[in-house]
Amino acid sequence: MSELDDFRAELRAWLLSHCPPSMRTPPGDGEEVWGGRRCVFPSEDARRWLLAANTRGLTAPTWPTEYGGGGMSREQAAVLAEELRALGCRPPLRSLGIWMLGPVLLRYGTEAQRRAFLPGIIRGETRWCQGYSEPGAGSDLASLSTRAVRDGDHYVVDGQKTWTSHADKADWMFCLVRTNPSAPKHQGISFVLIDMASPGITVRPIQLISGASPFCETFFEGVRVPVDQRVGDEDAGWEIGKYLLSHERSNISLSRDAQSSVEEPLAAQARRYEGGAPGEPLRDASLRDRITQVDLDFLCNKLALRRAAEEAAAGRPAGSEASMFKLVGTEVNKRRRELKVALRGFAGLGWEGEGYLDDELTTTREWLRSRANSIEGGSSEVQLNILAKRVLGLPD
Amino acid sequence: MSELDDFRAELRAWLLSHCPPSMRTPPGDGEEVWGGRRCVFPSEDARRWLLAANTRGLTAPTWPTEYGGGGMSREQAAVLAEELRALGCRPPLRSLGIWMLGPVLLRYGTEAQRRAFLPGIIRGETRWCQGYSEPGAGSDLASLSTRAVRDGDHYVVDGQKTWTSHADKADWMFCLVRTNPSAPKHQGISFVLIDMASPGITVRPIQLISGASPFCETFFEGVRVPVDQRVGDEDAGWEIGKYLLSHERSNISLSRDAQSSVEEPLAAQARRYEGGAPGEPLRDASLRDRITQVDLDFLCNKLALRRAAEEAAAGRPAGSEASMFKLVGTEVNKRRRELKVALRGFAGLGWEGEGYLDDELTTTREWLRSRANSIEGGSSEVQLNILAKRVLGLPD
Amino acid sequence: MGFVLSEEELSIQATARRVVDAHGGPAVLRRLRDERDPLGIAGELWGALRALGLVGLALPEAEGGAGLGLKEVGLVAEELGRTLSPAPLGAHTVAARLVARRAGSSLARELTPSLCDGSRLATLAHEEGVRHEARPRAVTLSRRGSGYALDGDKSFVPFGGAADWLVVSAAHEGGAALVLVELARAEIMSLCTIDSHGAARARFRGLEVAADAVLTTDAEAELGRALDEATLLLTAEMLGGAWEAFRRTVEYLKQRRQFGVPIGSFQALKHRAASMYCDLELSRAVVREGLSVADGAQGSLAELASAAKARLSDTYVHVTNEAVQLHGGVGVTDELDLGFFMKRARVTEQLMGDAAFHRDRYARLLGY
Amino acid sequence: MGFVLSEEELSIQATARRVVDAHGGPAVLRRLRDERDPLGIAGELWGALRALGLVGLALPEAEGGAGLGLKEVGLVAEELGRTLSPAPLGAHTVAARLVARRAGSSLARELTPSLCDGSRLATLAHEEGVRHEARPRAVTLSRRGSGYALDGDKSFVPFGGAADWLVVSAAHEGGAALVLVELARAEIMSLCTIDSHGAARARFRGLEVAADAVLTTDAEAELGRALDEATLLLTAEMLGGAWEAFRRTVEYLKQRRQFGVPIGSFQALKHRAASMYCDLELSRAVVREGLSVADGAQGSLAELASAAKARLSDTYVHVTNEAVQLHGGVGVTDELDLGFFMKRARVTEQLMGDAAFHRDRYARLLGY
Repeated sequence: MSELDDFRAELRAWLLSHCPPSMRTPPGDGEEVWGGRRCVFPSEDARRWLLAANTRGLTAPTWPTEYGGGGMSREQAAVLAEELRALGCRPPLRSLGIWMLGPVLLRYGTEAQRRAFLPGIIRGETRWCQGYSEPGAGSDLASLSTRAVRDGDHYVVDGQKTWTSHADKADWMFCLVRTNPSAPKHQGISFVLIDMASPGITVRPIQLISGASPFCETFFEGVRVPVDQRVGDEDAGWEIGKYLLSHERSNISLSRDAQSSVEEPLAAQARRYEGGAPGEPLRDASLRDRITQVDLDFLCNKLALRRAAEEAAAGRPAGSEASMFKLVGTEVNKRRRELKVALRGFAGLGWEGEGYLDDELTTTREWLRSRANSIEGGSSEVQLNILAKRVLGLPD
Repeated sequence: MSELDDFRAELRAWLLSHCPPSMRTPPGDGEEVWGGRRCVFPSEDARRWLLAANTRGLTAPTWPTEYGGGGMSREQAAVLAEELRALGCRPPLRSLGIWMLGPVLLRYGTEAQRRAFLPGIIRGETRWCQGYSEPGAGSDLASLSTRAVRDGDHYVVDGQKTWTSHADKADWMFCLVRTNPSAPKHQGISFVLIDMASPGITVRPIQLISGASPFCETFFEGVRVPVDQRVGDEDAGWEIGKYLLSHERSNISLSRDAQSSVEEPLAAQARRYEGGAPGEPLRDASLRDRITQVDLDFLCNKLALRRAAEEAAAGRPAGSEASMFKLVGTEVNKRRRELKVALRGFAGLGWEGEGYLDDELTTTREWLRSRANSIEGGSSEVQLNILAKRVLGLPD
Repeated sequence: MGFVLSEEELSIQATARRVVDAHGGPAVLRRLRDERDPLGIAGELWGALRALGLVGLALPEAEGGAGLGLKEVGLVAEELGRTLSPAPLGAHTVAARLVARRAGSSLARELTPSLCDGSRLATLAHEEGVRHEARPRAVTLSRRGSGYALDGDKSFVPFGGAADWLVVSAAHEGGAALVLVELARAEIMSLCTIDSHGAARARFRGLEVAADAVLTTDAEAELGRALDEATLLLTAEMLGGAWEAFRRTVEYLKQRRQFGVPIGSFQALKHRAASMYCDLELSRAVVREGLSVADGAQGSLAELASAAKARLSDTYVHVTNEAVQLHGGVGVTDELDLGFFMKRARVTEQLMGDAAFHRDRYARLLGY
Repeated sequence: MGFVLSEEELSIQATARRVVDAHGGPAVLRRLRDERDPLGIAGELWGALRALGLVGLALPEAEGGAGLGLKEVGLVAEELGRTLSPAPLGAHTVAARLVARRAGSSLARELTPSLCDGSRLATLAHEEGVRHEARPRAVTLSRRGSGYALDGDKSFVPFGGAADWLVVSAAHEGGAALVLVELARAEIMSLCTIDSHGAARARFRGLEVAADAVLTTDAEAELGRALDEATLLLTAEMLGGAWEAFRRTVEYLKQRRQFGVPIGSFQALKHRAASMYCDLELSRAVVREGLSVADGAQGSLAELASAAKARLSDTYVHVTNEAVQLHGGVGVTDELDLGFFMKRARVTEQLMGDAAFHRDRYARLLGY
């Protein structure tokens, strides 16, 4: 263990000298760094921190150094995570490229593709978006109809993607397209990488019930994509797409949990509106009971998450838990946000303008936004189907 | 209207002189008269009242006098119902024969069958039971497998019926049997009448989670049934069976409603256990809210039932409401009975023996019995299927 | 026979449906929102309703109203709810009925005809703080000289920016009073709410009130009745909205295809839809019954109003939540109108007391 | 790492499973019911558990127990719940721990070894009236001469007919006391309850109690802890029962065919089953965590006990209700064992406080 201790000591010293003090505070709204050609850093320190991190491959600590990764062992990466947390360092970079596409390229990509794309992803020079959903293909993702027709050493892509987060800010898109319309639906799909600067691409932001959103619709009209930007074999993209999705699902449920645990307790929020001394029961007995129910469901979900993590760490992963946590996490979160609005009474009904506190308007918008949580990334209904089939073994 | 007024006056006078005073009180447990060869009348007055009623066909007021019915018009029958209610007369007879089989014979039976069976039904001399459900055919009734094989002018019946109410007390059974095993399942069924005294019939009572029950299993081994006891054509029994079922469904939801409206209010029951003065809020806020929810659901259901009745009376029946009332009625009833047990706390946990009041034991047994309400007569799931299809027009 | 609509009622319903479809609807609401309209009222529609005499349905015939009942107003309110058309029908009806009954006040006598024909608009200013309460506390009426002074804040006045007159409830000497205040004399802050329906705060700072403008200083029974009426008209609007969100959802279930079949063929979704249908049918029964009782049919107005609001608060929220979820991704886009139903459901849930408030009240009315 | 079972824990679980399957199960329960057995205990199973040392798992090693924790007892309790085997494991463990801790009482010192090996059976007599409360009221302990007198009724003593000794909670001078009473000295009425598990009422009429039999007259903290322990062991049993009712239901959904297909292929039923699965997984997490905290892991015992009981009361009732409904007609027959799970769920829901009691308590513990 002494080698790992040495590593930890050296790393800590390095972090203390290279991570600017301003980068050791929690990031505010819009202060996260997502990289890309058009990246606007929130501060000079943020830019310096990313550059420093890149010298040691900290954005992708376990990836090979030949692509710019950190080349660390799992144990070393765990130490890195602990030290970053201990020192309160901000993540130097957030990136779909690292979370989702990178693992796909490492597993399914050609050596040329890895050399072409991984360094830019790791250093935060290229920003990626995901082209999966289509208007006619929601829960039934495999029914997608964006076509890619072979024309020499290019594909010509026509169709429409929707729910593309930050398509308007991304440099590249990883994308599922139909290369064989006559094959069964799962067998005619390919996984391709598309430069968002290609002629024929139009991006339109989507307005949600909660207001502006990072989601976009992306239209393809005769977009030419070199064949060597296809990952894996032609018509064999479905498996790759699913592999990538498994990463998305766990990200959603975990981020939800982390986010809610730092919030002001619901009861304290309720007391701000109805008064009364701390320690006394809330006056509105019905509201109080609803709060307790959500608090308890949240607690039980947290314990179940911890249990799953401990079992996994002990080498006894139960499997298929991602669906459960996605389902329960988003449903509890919806109820929690509904309750946050309800406990504000009339003060929870504002859309904008004067007469409402910023906190009230934010709470209301977040409630509206949370309605999508149980739809995006596999709806609650899809998760129930998965659980019934894979965990309970119920017949189709 | 004067003719109807005369009828009313004459009828009232007749009832006053022919309905014994003891028959003008609500019947106690076990005091209902179901007729049949083995009928044991609860009192001599009950027997006299039935005999008197038979002289005017009051048990089947609108049926033709040639079979022993009352031969009344719809208006006259309505007057009869009003007068019976006004004077508090007990029904002289309760009878599946009248409620279910009679309408079938009047619509589908031969003249010979009507003459053979209706008089005994009307006078309460023969008691009928229903042979529909089978162990393998619950919600999917049409998959029944009790076979009837033609042998000359008889059928030979083999198989098993279940959930037969009072099969042990009935003289005859109306029964669905499979006469053509190779036809599609709805097209190989016949409707037959079986004498329960026939050799080869064994009846075994069913014990429920609530204890003893009127339900029985009925086993048929080589039971010979004359072909002229078949109603309607061979293999055409499914339509007849469904026609009969439509009567059963409306009976269940209406009787539920009538029954609960005379009960002591839940809040008053709760107060007996937790004390406190009438008018004060119940101390247990959570119990109080559950009571209110059930009370309100019960109220809304009652209003919806009244609305449906008024619309029907005005000649604008909405149709398909039977499924809704069966569903909502039984579900609300289940919650109500659960609550009745819950509000008794430890006093609601008794099965028998000392330490519990009779009322407590009855409440607990009735709760257990009520679990079957949402299963029998078409389960809640079946009602939801029917509503989705027939009312909402959702595709199969 | 209160449940069966008469020929006259059916004709009012048909007229309302036609007018509301022609001049109202979510498109109007969307425009009000995008233009940040401070009044939050579908002006053209309101004009059309006035022209057809649908504004004074339950106001006295002698003063220019139609002399009908709240049940008729409820039928129009259902149509407003169905189309999410912001129009102060309920608020105006209830406020105007309070004014019209006051033969003792010359101001009230003078105002009544213009309220009956809708040339002047009134609304009830009652809600204070963040939650509905039965009695006013924050706004007080006190004697000053030969008249009175009005003080305090009303937190949520429906169509408070668009009205000409406010009927303000106020605490007064241990009881309650109802006071007529011309809008121009109050400090008004228009609120921009999620449902884009008009709403405002009103502040009174020592506002001088003439004795003639005080409708009553013994208002408890009358205010209670007015709140029950307003509650029931609100539930009628909610009923219309909930049915429409449900209807659109069933339609979508039939048309949207996934995995090669309409999603309405999935049994889990069918069962959820069928449950909602039952819920809505029961909701309709209690709302219609409540309005009949308000018009004089046998029964307790207070009990029915609470029964209806408790149910509709839950039902409208539940049905719109389900509607959005069952629509999947498009359900949460602003492009679809569905989100507006969800937002309106949330506002109406709080107005006049939420489900918990009314269940508690119902239990108290029944003595437990 | 409290959630991952150790090798030793897995071995206890396996042993318990084997013994319980061999000597317990619904058939035993059915026999107790049909013979109207007043003790309501699976005697043979209890003997086998004793023989294997599973009765004193969480009792001190020095006195003949195994010196392990409540988490281990919980694993055995889950197995009892799974097989609906009536055995006083939880009641005895908690009562015996109270006795074993009392080195000051010679009676307690003398009893402890026999409680640790299970040759004598103890239970906690706490419940009064029709609902669980945290503090005793109806039963009082008062000073009389050099000793004490015990008065009042305990309404529901688990395995009260089968026990040799009762640990009775009693109100005493504004606080609470814990008193050892030999069963033969109390008036006992065995109850015939729906779940056919042993239960009794106990009446004390001026019962003379020697000072040595009073475990403590300052019992509030200790009683609170004992109730939390008993609550958590009860939830472990409930967890086992709920999972088993669920498992049987999933099995039935796979086997039962209607309309030519297994009914488990109907999506509405699938979704209901999958929801229950999530509910049960969360239930397992909170019960196991609670028992770990009882054994010393970081956290608030009271909060976790209430969290677990609130959840399991709802979950066990919900799952058994659904199990019966999804089994259809056979679900309500006595022939199937399922009804026993439903009945036991209803009893355990009330014991030690129902969901509403524990949600209220949880909120109070968190200061709201």
